[in-house]
Formats: sequence, C-alpha cells, structure tokens
Amino acid sequence: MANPIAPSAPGATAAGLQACGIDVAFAGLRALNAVDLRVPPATIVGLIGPNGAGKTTMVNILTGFQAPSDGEVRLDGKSLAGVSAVDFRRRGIARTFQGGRLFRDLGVLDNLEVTGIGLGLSRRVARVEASQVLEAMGLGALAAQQAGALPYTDERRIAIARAIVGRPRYLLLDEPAAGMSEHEAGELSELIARLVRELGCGVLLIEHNVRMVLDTCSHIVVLDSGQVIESGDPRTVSQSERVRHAYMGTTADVHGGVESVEREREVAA
Amino acid sequence: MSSAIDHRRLSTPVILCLGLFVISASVALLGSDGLQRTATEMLIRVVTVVGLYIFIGHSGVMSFGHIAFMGVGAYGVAWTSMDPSLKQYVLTGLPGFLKHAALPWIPASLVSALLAALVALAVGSVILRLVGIAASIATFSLLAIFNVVYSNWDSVTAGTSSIVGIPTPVGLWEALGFACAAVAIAHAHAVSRHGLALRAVREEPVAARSCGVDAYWQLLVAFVLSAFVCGLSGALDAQYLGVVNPDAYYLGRTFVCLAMLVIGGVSSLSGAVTGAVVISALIEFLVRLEKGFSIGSYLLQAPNGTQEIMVGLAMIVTLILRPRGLLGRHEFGWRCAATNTQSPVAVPLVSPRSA
Amino acid sequence: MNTLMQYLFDALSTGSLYALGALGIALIFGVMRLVNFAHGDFITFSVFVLVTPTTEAVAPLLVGAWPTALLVAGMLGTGAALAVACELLVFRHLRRAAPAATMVTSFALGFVIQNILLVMHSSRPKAINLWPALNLPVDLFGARVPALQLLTVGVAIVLLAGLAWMLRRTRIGLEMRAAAEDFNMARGLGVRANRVILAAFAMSGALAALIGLLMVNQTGLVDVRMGAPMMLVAFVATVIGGLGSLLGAVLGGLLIGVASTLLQAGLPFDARPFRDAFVYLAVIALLLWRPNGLFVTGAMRQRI
Amino acid sequence: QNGDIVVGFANAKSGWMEAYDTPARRAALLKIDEINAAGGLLGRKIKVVEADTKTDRAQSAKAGLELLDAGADLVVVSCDYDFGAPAALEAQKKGKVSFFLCAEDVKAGIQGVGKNAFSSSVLAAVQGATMAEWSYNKRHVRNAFVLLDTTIEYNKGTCTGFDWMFPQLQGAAIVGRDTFKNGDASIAAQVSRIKALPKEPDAIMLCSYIPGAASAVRQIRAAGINSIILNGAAVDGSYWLETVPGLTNFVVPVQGSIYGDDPNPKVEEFNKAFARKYGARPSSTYVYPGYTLIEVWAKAVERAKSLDAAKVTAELEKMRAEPTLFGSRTFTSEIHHQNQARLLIAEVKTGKPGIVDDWTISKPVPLEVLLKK
Amino acid sequence: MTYLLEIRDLQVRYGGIAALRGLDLTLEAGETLMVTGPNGAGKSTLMKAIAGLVKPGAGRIDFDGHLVTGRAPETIAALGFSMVPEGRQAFGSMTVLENLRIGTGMRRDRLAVAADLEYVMELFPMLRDRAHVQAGLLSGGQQQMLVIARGLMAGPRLLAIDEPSLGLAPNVTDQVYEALMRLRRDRQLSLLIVEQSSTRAVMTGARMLMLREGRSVLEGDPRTLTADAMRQAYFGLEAV
Ligand SMILES: Nc1ncnc2c1ncn2[C@@H]1O[C@H](COP(=O)(O)OP(=O)(O)OP(=O)(O)O)[C@@H](O)[C@H]1O
Ligand SMILES: Nc1ncnc2c1ncn2[C@@H]1O[C@H](COP(=O)(O)OP(=O)(O)OP(=O)(O)O)[C@@H](O)[C@H]1O
Ligand SMILES: [Mg+2]
Ligand SMILES: [Mg+2]
Repeated sequence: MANPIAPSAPGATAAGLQACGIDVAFAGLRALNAVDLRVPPATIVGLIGPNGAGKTTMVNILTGFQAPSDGEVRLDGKSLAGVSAVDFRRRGIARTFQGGRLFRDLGVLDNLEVTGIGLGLSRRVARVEASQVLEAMGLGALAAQQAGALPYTDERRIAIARAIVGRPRYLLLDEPAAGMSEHEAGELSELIARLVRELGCGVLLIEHNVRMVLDTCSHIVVLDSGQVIESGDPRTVSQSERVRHAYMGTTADVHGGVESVEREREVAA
Repeated sequence: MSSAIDHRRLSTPVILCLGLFVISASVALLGSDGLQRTATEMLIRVVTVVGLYIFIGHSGVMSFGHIAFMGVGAYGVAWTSMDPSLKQYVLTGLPGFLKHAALPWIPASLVSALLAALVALAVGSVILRLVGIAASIATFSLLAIFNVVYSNWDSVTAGTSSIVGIPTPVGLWEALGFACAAVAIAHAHAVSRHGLALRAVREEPVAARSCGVDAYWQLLVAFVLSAFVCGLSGALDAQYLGVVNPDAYYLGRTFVCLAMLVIGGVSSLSGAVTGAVVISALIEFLVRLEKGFSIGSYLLQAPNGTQEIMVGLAMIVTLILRPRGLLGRHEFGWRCAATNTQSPVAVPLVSPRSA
Repeated sequence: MNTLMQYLFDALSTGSLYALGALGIALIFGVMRLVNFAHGDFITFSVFVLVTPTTEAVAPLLVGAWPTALLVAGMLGTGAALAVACELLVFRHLRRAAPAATMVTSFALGFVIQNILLVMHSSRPKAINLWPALNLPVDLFGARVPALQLLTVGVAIVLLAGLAWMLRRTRIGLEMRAAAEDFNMARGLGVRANRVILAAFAMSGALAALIGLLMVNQTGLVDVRMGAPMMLVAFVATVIGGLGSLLGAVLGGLLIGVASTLLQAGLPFDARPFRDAFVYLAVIALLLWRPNGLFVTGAMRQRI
Repeated sequence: QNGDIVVGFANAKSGWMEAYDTPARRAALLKIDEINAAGGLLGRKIKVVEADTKTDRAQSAKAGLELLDAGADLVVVSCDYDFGAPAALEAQKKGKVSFFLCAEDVKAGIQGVGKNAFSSSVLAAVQGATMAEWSYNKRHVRNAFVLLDTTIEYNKGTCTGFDWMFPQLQGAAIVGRDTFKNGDASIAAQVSRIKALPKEPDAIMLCSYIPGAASAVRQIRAAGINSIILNGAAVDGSYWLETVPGLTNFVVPVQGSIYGDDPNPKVEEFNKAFARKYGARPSSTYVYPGYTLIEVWAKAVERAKSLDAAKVTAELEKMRAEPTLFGSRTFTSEIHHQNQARLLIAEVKTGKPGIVDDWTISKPVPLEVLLKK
Repeated sequence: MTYLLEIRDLQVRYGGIAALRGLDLTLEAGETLMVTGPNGAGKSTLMKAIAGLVKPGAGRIDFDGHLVTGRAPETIAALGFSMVPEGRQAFGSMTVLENLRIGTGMRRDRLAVAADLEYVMELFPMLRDRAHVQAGLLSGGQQQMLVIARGLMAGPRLLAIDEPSLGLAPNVTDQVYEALMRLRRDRQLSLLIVEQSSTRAVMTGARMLMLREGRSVLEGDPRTLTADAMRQAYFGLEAV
C-alpha cells in the first residue's frame, strides 16, 4: 500500500499539512535536517524520537512559530511561507505546547473562550463553543476554576480543549500524556480518536508513551537528531532494530515491563 | 466580591458609579468649598487611573507615557476653548483656525481627548511592536519627549510657564459625569473580546498566538482607548484648575497615578477606582492633619511635610500586606452562583456552528 | 581637532557617570527582576550625610569633614546600609509580589526618602567643596579635562570589570542569578537566597553612594532632587543595554551620555532645548532595532 | 464692617518652593508687625491667615480659596508664577487684590492673572538688561556668551532682558549661546563650546538659579574660563559660594544688600530686625520683596481709605517712583511690575560678596519684549 | 526505631482547596518509596511540603531526627534533602553547567562534587555536549535530564523526584531508573519517587504508597498487592 505520508513531489497538491525538506539550524546545531512529513486529514500520525531529536521544533515549524532555514510548509499543497503563527491557527492548524502554557490568571472557561475570540467569534458565541468543548471532554466541573491552580494533568487536558475550540482541521499535540497514568493516557487516546472521528481532524501526536503511540497512530515517523530514521505503520516501527536501539531500549511501557523487571532485579541484586 | 470580569453582569460599573455618586452627593451636601474641590480632583484622578487601567490592567505593560496623553488633552482644551483675545497674547504660534476657536467645554474636551487618541494611534502603532519592559521604556521616552517639546515650543504651549485663563466650568457634578463615563468605557472594553484577548496575551503571549490572537492589534486598541480616556481627564483637569503647565503632566503625576492603580489592584476596574478614591482621601486627610484638627479645644496637628511621608509609607505597607492591591483581581458585584454539572462524555465535541 | 577631542572626553565622562548609575540599577534588576526607582534617592541620601541636617542656608560639614578614606568609607557605608535596610524592611516582604507592585513600592520608598530629606535639610541646596584638586584641568591629547572626568571613566571601567567577574565567576554571583530566576527553587537547592539578595542590595547601595560622591564633586552642591534624574537615565540605559546585562547597562549609559553630549554640541541653537527629545527618539529607535537591548541576556532569550 | 483686616498667605510650607517662599513671607510678616505696632491700618489691626500650597498647583488654588473663605482682603501668593497663579486667580475671581511674594515674570500680573494682581519685585528682564548695560559701561564688556538654563521661565526672562539690551549698545555683540537644564549632571559640552570660541568672551550671561547655576559656574571655572559672569538675582546669597572656592569676577543685581553694606542704613536695620525675629539674617535678596509688597499695599489702602479691590488697585496704579525701603516702585494700568528700577550691583571677589555699585537701566523694558512678541 | 523521614497527619491547603488531608508516611534510610495516585491527589504538594516550599496547615515532618515543618527550604536542603520538581524547572537563563553547580553550594568536599559532575555527565552525555548552552534552549526531555542531574549534584541523603519519566524517551527513563537503583545500592541513597506507572514501582521492588484526594489510600509491596486492590484504591471504588 502507498505510504500515506510520503512527501509528494514539490508543487503537486496533496491534501494535508505537509512539511517539505525542512532544515532548521541553531547556532552550531542542526535541529532538523531535510525532514519531510505529512499529516493527512482524519488520520493520526505519530512523531517519536529521542530527546532533542527535533520533534518540538518540527511542531513549531508546522504551526508557523518558527521559520525553517530551508524548506517550506504546505497546506493542501499551498505554501504557507511567510504566514504568521496567528494565521496558521486561523487556517485551522492548532497546537498544544510541551508545557501547559495556560492563561494562568484566567478561568478555565475563559481560556477556551480566547481561542474562539482569536478565530473572530463574538464573545457570546465563543463562550457557548467553549463550554460545549469543555462539557464534551467531561471537564465541565473545572469551568469556574482558575487555570493556574490546576494539577499538572488537568492543565494538559485544558490545553487540548483550548486547542480544539473552533474545530481545527489539524491538531499538533506535543506530549499531551506526559505525567499521566496509563489509565489517564488511555482516556486521552480515546479522546483523540473521537477528534478524528467527529471532526475529521488530522492529528500529529508527539509522545514518549510508546504504547499510546502504537495504539492510536495509523502511521508513525521516527526522528533522530534531526533526521527521519524510520517511518511506517506501528508494526514496522516497533520492530525496527534501529528504532529500538535509538529510542525504546527495553521498555516497560512497550511490553508490560516483564522482561525489564527481570533486568531491574539483576541490577538491584 | 467575585472573581474575574463576567460580561453578562453590569453590576460592577453600576456599583462603582453609585459609589462615586454617593461620595459626591455627601460632599456636596456636607462639605466645604475646599472639600468639594478635593472631591472634584479625586473624580478627575479616577478618570486618569481608569484610563491607565484600560491599557495596563489588561496588557500588564507598565506604561509611563499615559500622563503625556493627559497633557495633550489638557493643552488641547487650552487651544480650543480659551478666549481668543487671551490666545493671541500667550499662544502666538497657534494656527489660525485654533487661534479663533472658542468651543464650548464639552466639545472642546472631546476634541482634545480625540487628539490624545490620535497621538496614541501614531505612537502606539510604532512602539507597540515592543513588549514588556522595552515597551515601558518606550512609553517613558514618550513622556519625556512630550515634556521637552511642550516645555520649549514657546509659541504654541507658552513653554515652561503656565497658560492661565482657561475657562473653568468643571465642578463636582461635571467631573462625576465624566468619571462614570470613563468607568463605563473601561467596563465595556474589559468585557469585550478585546479585553479578554489582551488579558490572554498578558498571561501567555506565545499561547495567545496559538489561539489566533493578534497581540499587536489588541494592544493598539487598548492603547488608543486608554489614551482617549486619559486625554479626557487632562481636559477636565485643565478646565477645573484653569491653569496648564508641562510639569503638571510629568513624572510626579505619573507615579502617583500608577501607584493608585497598582494599590487598588492593577487588573481590576474596581481596583482602579478604589485606588484613586482611597489614596485621594488619605492625602486629603493628612493634609488636614497638617493644618490641624481642632478636636474640641485640643488642636491635633502634624508638622509640615509629614503628609508626603505618611502617604509613601501607607503605600508601602499596603503593598506589603496586599501585593496584588486592595482588590487583587476582584470586582465589586453580586456573585451569581456558577452552576457546573458534570456532564456525560457523550456530548458531541463541537456543536453545528452557529453561523 | 582639540575641540573634537574635548567633546569626546566630555561625552565619555558624562557617559560613564550614567554608566555607573545604570550599573546599580542593572545589578538589582539582574538579581531581583526589580526596577529600583528608589536608587536615585539612595544616591541623594548618601550624599546628604556629608552635611549636618539643618533647614538654614548654610550647613556645616558632617561626614564631609572626615579624612578622605573615612569619608569614602562612611558614604559607601551609608549607601549600603540604607539599601540593606530597605531590603530588610520592605523588599524582602514582596518576594511573591508582581513586578508592578515592587516597582511602585520602590518609588514610594524613594518618595519617602526624599521627603524625609526635605524635612531634615529643607529644599535649599547645600554648598560643599569636597576635593578641589579633582576640578583642576589636566591636559590630555590637546584637550583640557577636569581630573574628575578621568576619575569617573576609570571608576566605571574598574567597577564594570569587577562586578561582571563577580556575577559570572563567583559562587555568590551564580547564586544571585539563580535566586533572581526562581527564588523558591534556588532555596530548595540550598541557596541562602535572602542573604544573597541582601548582599546585592548592599553593593548597589554602595554603588549609589559612589555615584553621589562623583556627582557632588562635579556640582559642588548637595540637593534633594539631584538623584532622581540620574536614576531615570540609568533606568533607560539599563533597558537599552539589555536588562540584566551589566556590560549592556554600562554601554547603554555611555551611549546616552555620548548621544546627549554630542547632540548638545552639534545641534543648531534653536534645536538644542529639544536635545533630550532627540535622545529619547534615539532610544525608541534603538529598541525597535533591538527589542531585547544591545546585549540579549538569557533572561530575555527563550524558546517555545 | 469693622474688626481686623485679614491678610492671607498662600505659600509653600513644604516641597521645594518652601525655601523660596518662607523668607519673603517672614519679611512681609515683619512689616505687618510694624504696621500693627504703629496702630494698624485704617485704625484696624491686621490679622494674618496662612495656608500651605505644598508646592502643588491644585493645592495652591485650594489654599487661595481657603484664605478667601477666611475673609482675606489681600491674598499673598507663592513666589513663583506657576505655583502662585492658581491662588491668585481665585482671588481675582472673588475680586480681591493679590500680590506675588517675589515673582519676576510679567505674567504674574495683569497679563497672566488679572487686573488686581501685582508683584513688588523687579522683573527678571530688568535684571538681565541691567547686567548688560552695567557691564558694558563699567566693565567694558563688548562681547558676551549667553548660557540659558531652560528649566524655568525666570531664566528665560533674564536672558530676554539681556538679549534686548546688549545688542543695542554701541559695538557690543553676543558671540555665542547655549542652553542647559538645571538638573544636568554635567554641562561639559556647553563649557567646551565656550572654550572653542576664538577668544574668551568678556562676559558670560548666565541665566539660571541655584543649584544649576552654582554647578555651572563651578564647571566653567574648572575649565579655566575666567570671563566675568553676569547673573540674575536668583543666585544672590553667600550660602552656596563654598561650591566655587575663591570665586571672583561674578556679578549679581540685587534689590538690597544682605551683606551689611547697603548704601541705605535702614536696610541693615531691617536685616538686624529680621535676624532678631527669626534667628538668622536674610539669606538672599528675595527676602525684601515680601516687605515691600506690604509696604506699598498698605500705602495704597491708606490712600484709598478702603479695602475695596478696585479702589486699592487704582491707588497702586497711581504710584510713580513711590519710595520704599528697597528702592522706588512704579505701577501703571499696563504693568503691575517694575520694568525699570534701581538695582544694587553685588560682586563676588575671591569668594567675598559685596555691593560695588548701583544701576538703573536707561529705558524701561517694553511690554512686547516682556511678552516675547 | 528512628526513620529518615517521618510524616504525621500532614495537612496542606491552597486557599479553599485542601490538597493534603492528614497524611502519614515513614521512610527508612536507604529505602525507596513510590508515590502514585490519580491526578490532583496531592503528590506534588507532598514533595513541596517536605522541601519547605509550601507551609503545612497542620501535622509534623521529621527529617533525619530534625523537626523541619516550617523551616526554610535552604535549611532542609542543607540537612541532605534534594528535590526534583515536577515539570522541568531548570534555571532557563543559566547555562547547563551553572545549573549543575547551583545545588553544590552546601557541599564542602570539592573532589566528591567533581566526581559527581563526571558521573551525571556519564549518565546523560547530552549534558557534556551542551554544557555551556543556555538551559532554557534545551528540549523538554533534555531539561528533565538536567533537573534530575541537578538534584543528584546536591549529593542528598534523600532524593525526591516528581515524575522522573516526564518527557523522557523510554530508554532514557530506563537509564535513569538503573542509575537510581545503583545509587541506592552504592550510596545508601534513599528515594521518594512520584511515578504514575505502577509497573515502574514493580520493577524497582520498592514499597508503594497510593494517594487519593490528599489521603493515603493504599500502601505496601506492589508485587504482593492485587491489581484489583490497586484499581479500587485508584478509582476510590469502596469494595462492598
Ligand atoms: N532556540 C534554540 N536555540 C538553540 N538550540 C535549540 C533551540 N531550540 C531547540 N534547540 C535544540 O534543538 C534540538 C531539538 O529540540 P526539540 O525541542 O525539537 O527536541 P524534542 O524532539 O522536542 O525533544 P524532547 O522529546 O525532549 O522534547 C535540541 O537539542 C535543542 O537543544
Ligand atoms: N498553586 C495552587 N493553588 C491552588 N490549588 C493548588 C495549587 N497547586 C495544587 N493545587 C491543588 O492541590 C491539589 C493537589 O495538587 P497536586 O499538584 O499536588 O496534585 P498531583 O497529585 O501532583 O497531581 P498530578 O498527578 O497531576 O501532578 C489539586 O486539587 C490542585 O488543584
Ligand atoms: Mg519536545
Ligand atoms: Mg504533580
């Protein structure tokens, strides 16, 4: 079968949010090196890789928060070069951040409302939308709370809620499940699945919770020090020696941790 | 008291205006001539501080420049409302249409406030590309430039010396009217989309962008609006005192007004008003203490100069006890119980968009 | 040629005076994220210990009468003591407060100090001729410069080097910056944050006194309002230099000093009264060009 | 309407104006004491009421009102036009006579307040003009450098007078100008401009006030410039001379001498009386206008036999060269100021000030010059 | 017997919200305690309370025989307690190296400090490569490594880590745990670890404490605890 995220030839219009030959260089450091990546509508693409591989940087590029040194971002084949982050969002490309970044002094509901306003809704409409999203995510109880006082994991949920107000076409999640228990992470996967079902929203999921990625993503891209080292469906990726070596090690999180428990025992003894 | 501005509720501005009215009325009934003037000054300060609040309160950017807008407003009235015969005396350099203009006081005030707003638009569109402390310095530079220009542009501003002879129609009730208007404007902005968006920018500029909020535009809106209100307060001030002078709209007033705002509670309209009222009252009380209270036969008097010191100390103590200001983020209002019921997760994520 | 040299020296000396002021502000900002508006009044206060408090026109010398070494020590001591007192009585209790609150507090504090001085010394400036020798002109590259100007430049350079070294290389410097960035976290890691900050205040206080000393030699007067303008210029300088960066602060101070001196020299007469307007326009332009100041410090650089 | 005559003082008792207002007010009170001792005015005692303007314009207006409420027949307002005007305006509105303690800006009168406002001091412009004419005639000053402190109007007034008079004099020229601000930490650039002149000017007209003036002089002399320095009265007094040790060639026009060498012995008697009452001799010439204003006002009241503002003003405006303790005073229906007056010339020689001469400008400073038309 | 850490009836409130409602906890020297629990349970608050960063409303905390409730954080740190806070709080404006040095102020044995620096740089080679980079520019995971290393550099007797695996690549997480186990063995380092995944608890063979709504709802050896008991405790379904 055709690789759903294979970069299409320059100029060719492929539906989806697409990064073509992205290079990013910081002072003496190549954060991204000729990276191609596409998030088709209504699919969940996983982006994994060791720490410092360039995942967040990729998100920054795909949401206009950072301009690539080379290459360009395309939306349904149309180049987004020179478009501001604000306009990325207005064109339906939403994101969350690695650290919550809520509006701490505002109420939870207001946090969501801001997105609505940013998208040009009147305050009243924005508020309705906001409370609907909140209810839908089962977070209605938090509506009146002050965002700054939320426990870490709730923070992350609200951040997602804020991103999906006004039904974005693409949603880029940077480690949404960080600090969540397996259970909470499970709930989150369901939610993401619903996003795709109900909004036909294309999702780029960055996670170190490998199990979650393997379970939810239909396609996974693996970055290592700025380069794509593997890309394919969950099976191929989880079996790839290269990936295991560069990233997974012998992880509890992948296979119930039985074998690693043995290893730990040895270490401890 | 209830937290965070709620746009379905008008109680805040209503309560504030009522409060101001009650103060004014009781002063008018009981107070001496001098006390009435004090009250008038207080109301004018309210207008200024509310003006400051519109920008600083929402953006979190300390502006040292707004008193310059007040000055622009004040000189604006001098130019538009002063008796032409006096103008040719002192303001020889005025363009003809201003030289002969003698507008009635309300139009004059509005025109002057508009002038301030225009200046703000011009300046703001440049400096609001800056953020945080850099923006503060830019606004401070604005104040300094205003002072230098108005102190030396002799033919149009009479330079460092005061312009006198401005009609003084502004009394207690006029000031009260404008104070209420200012409160209304500020509230309208606070509960508007612009207010909320700007608060978001203040909290997390980066996240705000990811929500599609254009910081620059929101800052500019607030900047111009607040400049308008500050300009208005300047117009009032000039038409209350009848004298304008560049130094009257410089650092001293800037700091006092900022202090009133911060002590009341930067990010709260009620705070802004409260700050202005409380500190004005405190100052007046101490001034009288210096003059001496005769309690029965016994005269209680403080040595000259204690007033300034006491005010300063009071400010410090207040901020130590209440770092977020007297009201913090709270607004006066009747709390309406928020009802949040946990709902099943089955609700669709987004409603069919209400077009 | 000579006149050019002359102007350059003037610019340099005025600049270094501002630079010194900026150092004091930058130090406290770098350590506390606090813009200390009372700094100017620290300057004034420490200068006023030179004369005995009196509301009469002529004030006999107090510390001013002491032998040079003692005098300097006395003044720097006063400055430091005042700053420390302010930290202990006021700023320490505002650790959690927002910058706006601490800022307002600081100028309320300045206001109090100034008015206390007014009550003690009246608003009449007091004459004092400290070290006449410093006002003798020295011939240098065809320019005649009062020795004081050279001294100012020298002091500025030495202090910059010293403080920069202190902040970058020493443990206390490290701890100061840590406390500045995340007060509680630093304490959690065993940093005696309060002491560290106290030390910083002491230094900036002494710095204020030092500037006062140089200024009083320049003007030959002590005046209740002498500190404030200096503080404002210093504040601006600190920001255009790059908040938190000492080198930036000094450079900013120099720039402003040089700019205003050269404008004073170059502008046509009718424009000269507007000198400061031009200076501040330049400030805005500079900020638009480099919004984070000349030297972007870590505090300003963040990633998403 | 019998009972006491009320004189109200709306002056700064705190803030930086205090240092300027208090001495002059004390002199005024001295005169009032004398009058009361001599049986009062129109056979009635003069009662004094005071209010603090706190060096603040709004407070000034309120202070004025307060005094008027207390029934003041004369309102004496702050020395400085800016801070006195609001109070004076209130008096004007209520149709009362007001006197500025020592304002020397023509606006502190008809032109800036109203027809009942006066100042008994000598206009800043007259001081500048006096310096010009005197130095030209007595010191052969032919070229002068003008150094203007733009901080307050008084300075501008002084230089206006100098600029008006000096060029009129045969062969006299202004060879350069510069400006500074009183608070400037350093005026090095200005000093260098003077040094850059082809030859050192005969005189430097310094239009400023203490502290700025003192530090300017210090820096000028430190740069080795020895030209004669001409000033306005604002720098009179010995209290700041420490600033420039051994200062010499430094000239100040004053209304009377605080140095004990006034040609008119009565002045020294006044100084002694002042010292007796207040524990210290007058510290500058700005004490004297306070005394003079009560003197002329009292005379006018006597002549008008009434306190009615219109009548008193009329009497004041009749005064031509009216002798007072500190020189003669003239008021007209155009100008309630002295645009021509005898001034003593005080000179500082090796740190010692003293009266060396007196001078009256050859023609009065015209109104349009005063108004910078 | 005396414990290294002993907490009795600890209560903490933030304004209205009660984060901890009477918590008891003991930890012996060299022991490892895994704290888990649903979100909002009060785990982070517990850490902060021990560190002295939040003031308890009631109860007492004894560390190494000293009563530390209400003591200054620096004092507690000086007693040998070091904390790795939740969600990477590196000193973003300082370099990696400076971050590592901050915690070593209380340590006199310069050699040991140098050795530890070597050690953490072995553990996270990234730290050596980016030693002079401003910490705020590091990636999320890199910062997490940094704060863990920073915690170790303080040479603590008790190291408290709030969600060590937060934002770390799985293999790095493994390394971290291996390292911690080694330290526990070699240096008698006692550990207090907030960790969401109970498998980790199993692996480390540590005692487990589960919090919910500010109370301890389950305690014991995870290997002996039934998954059922855990689930019940976690969701607060009282077994009927
Ligand atoms: N503004 C910057 N300046 C310098 N280096 C940077 C900057 N932003 C990112 N980097 C570097 O680029 C590399 C990639 O960072 P990035 O945050 O994209 O990694 P990541 O894949 O998100 O890692 P993690 O999984 O830990 O979040 C890192 O080594 C980081 O230090
Ligand atoms: N700064 C704060 N202000 C007000 N309430 C707070 C604050 N910090 C925490 N809380 C409240 O205290 C409770 C416990 O918070 P805490 O962060 O300790 O939970 P947690 O167990 O660490 O959750 P998580 O697993 O998500 O990190 C929560 O209900 C939270 O709302
Ligand atoms: Mg990342
Ligand atoms: Mg937590």
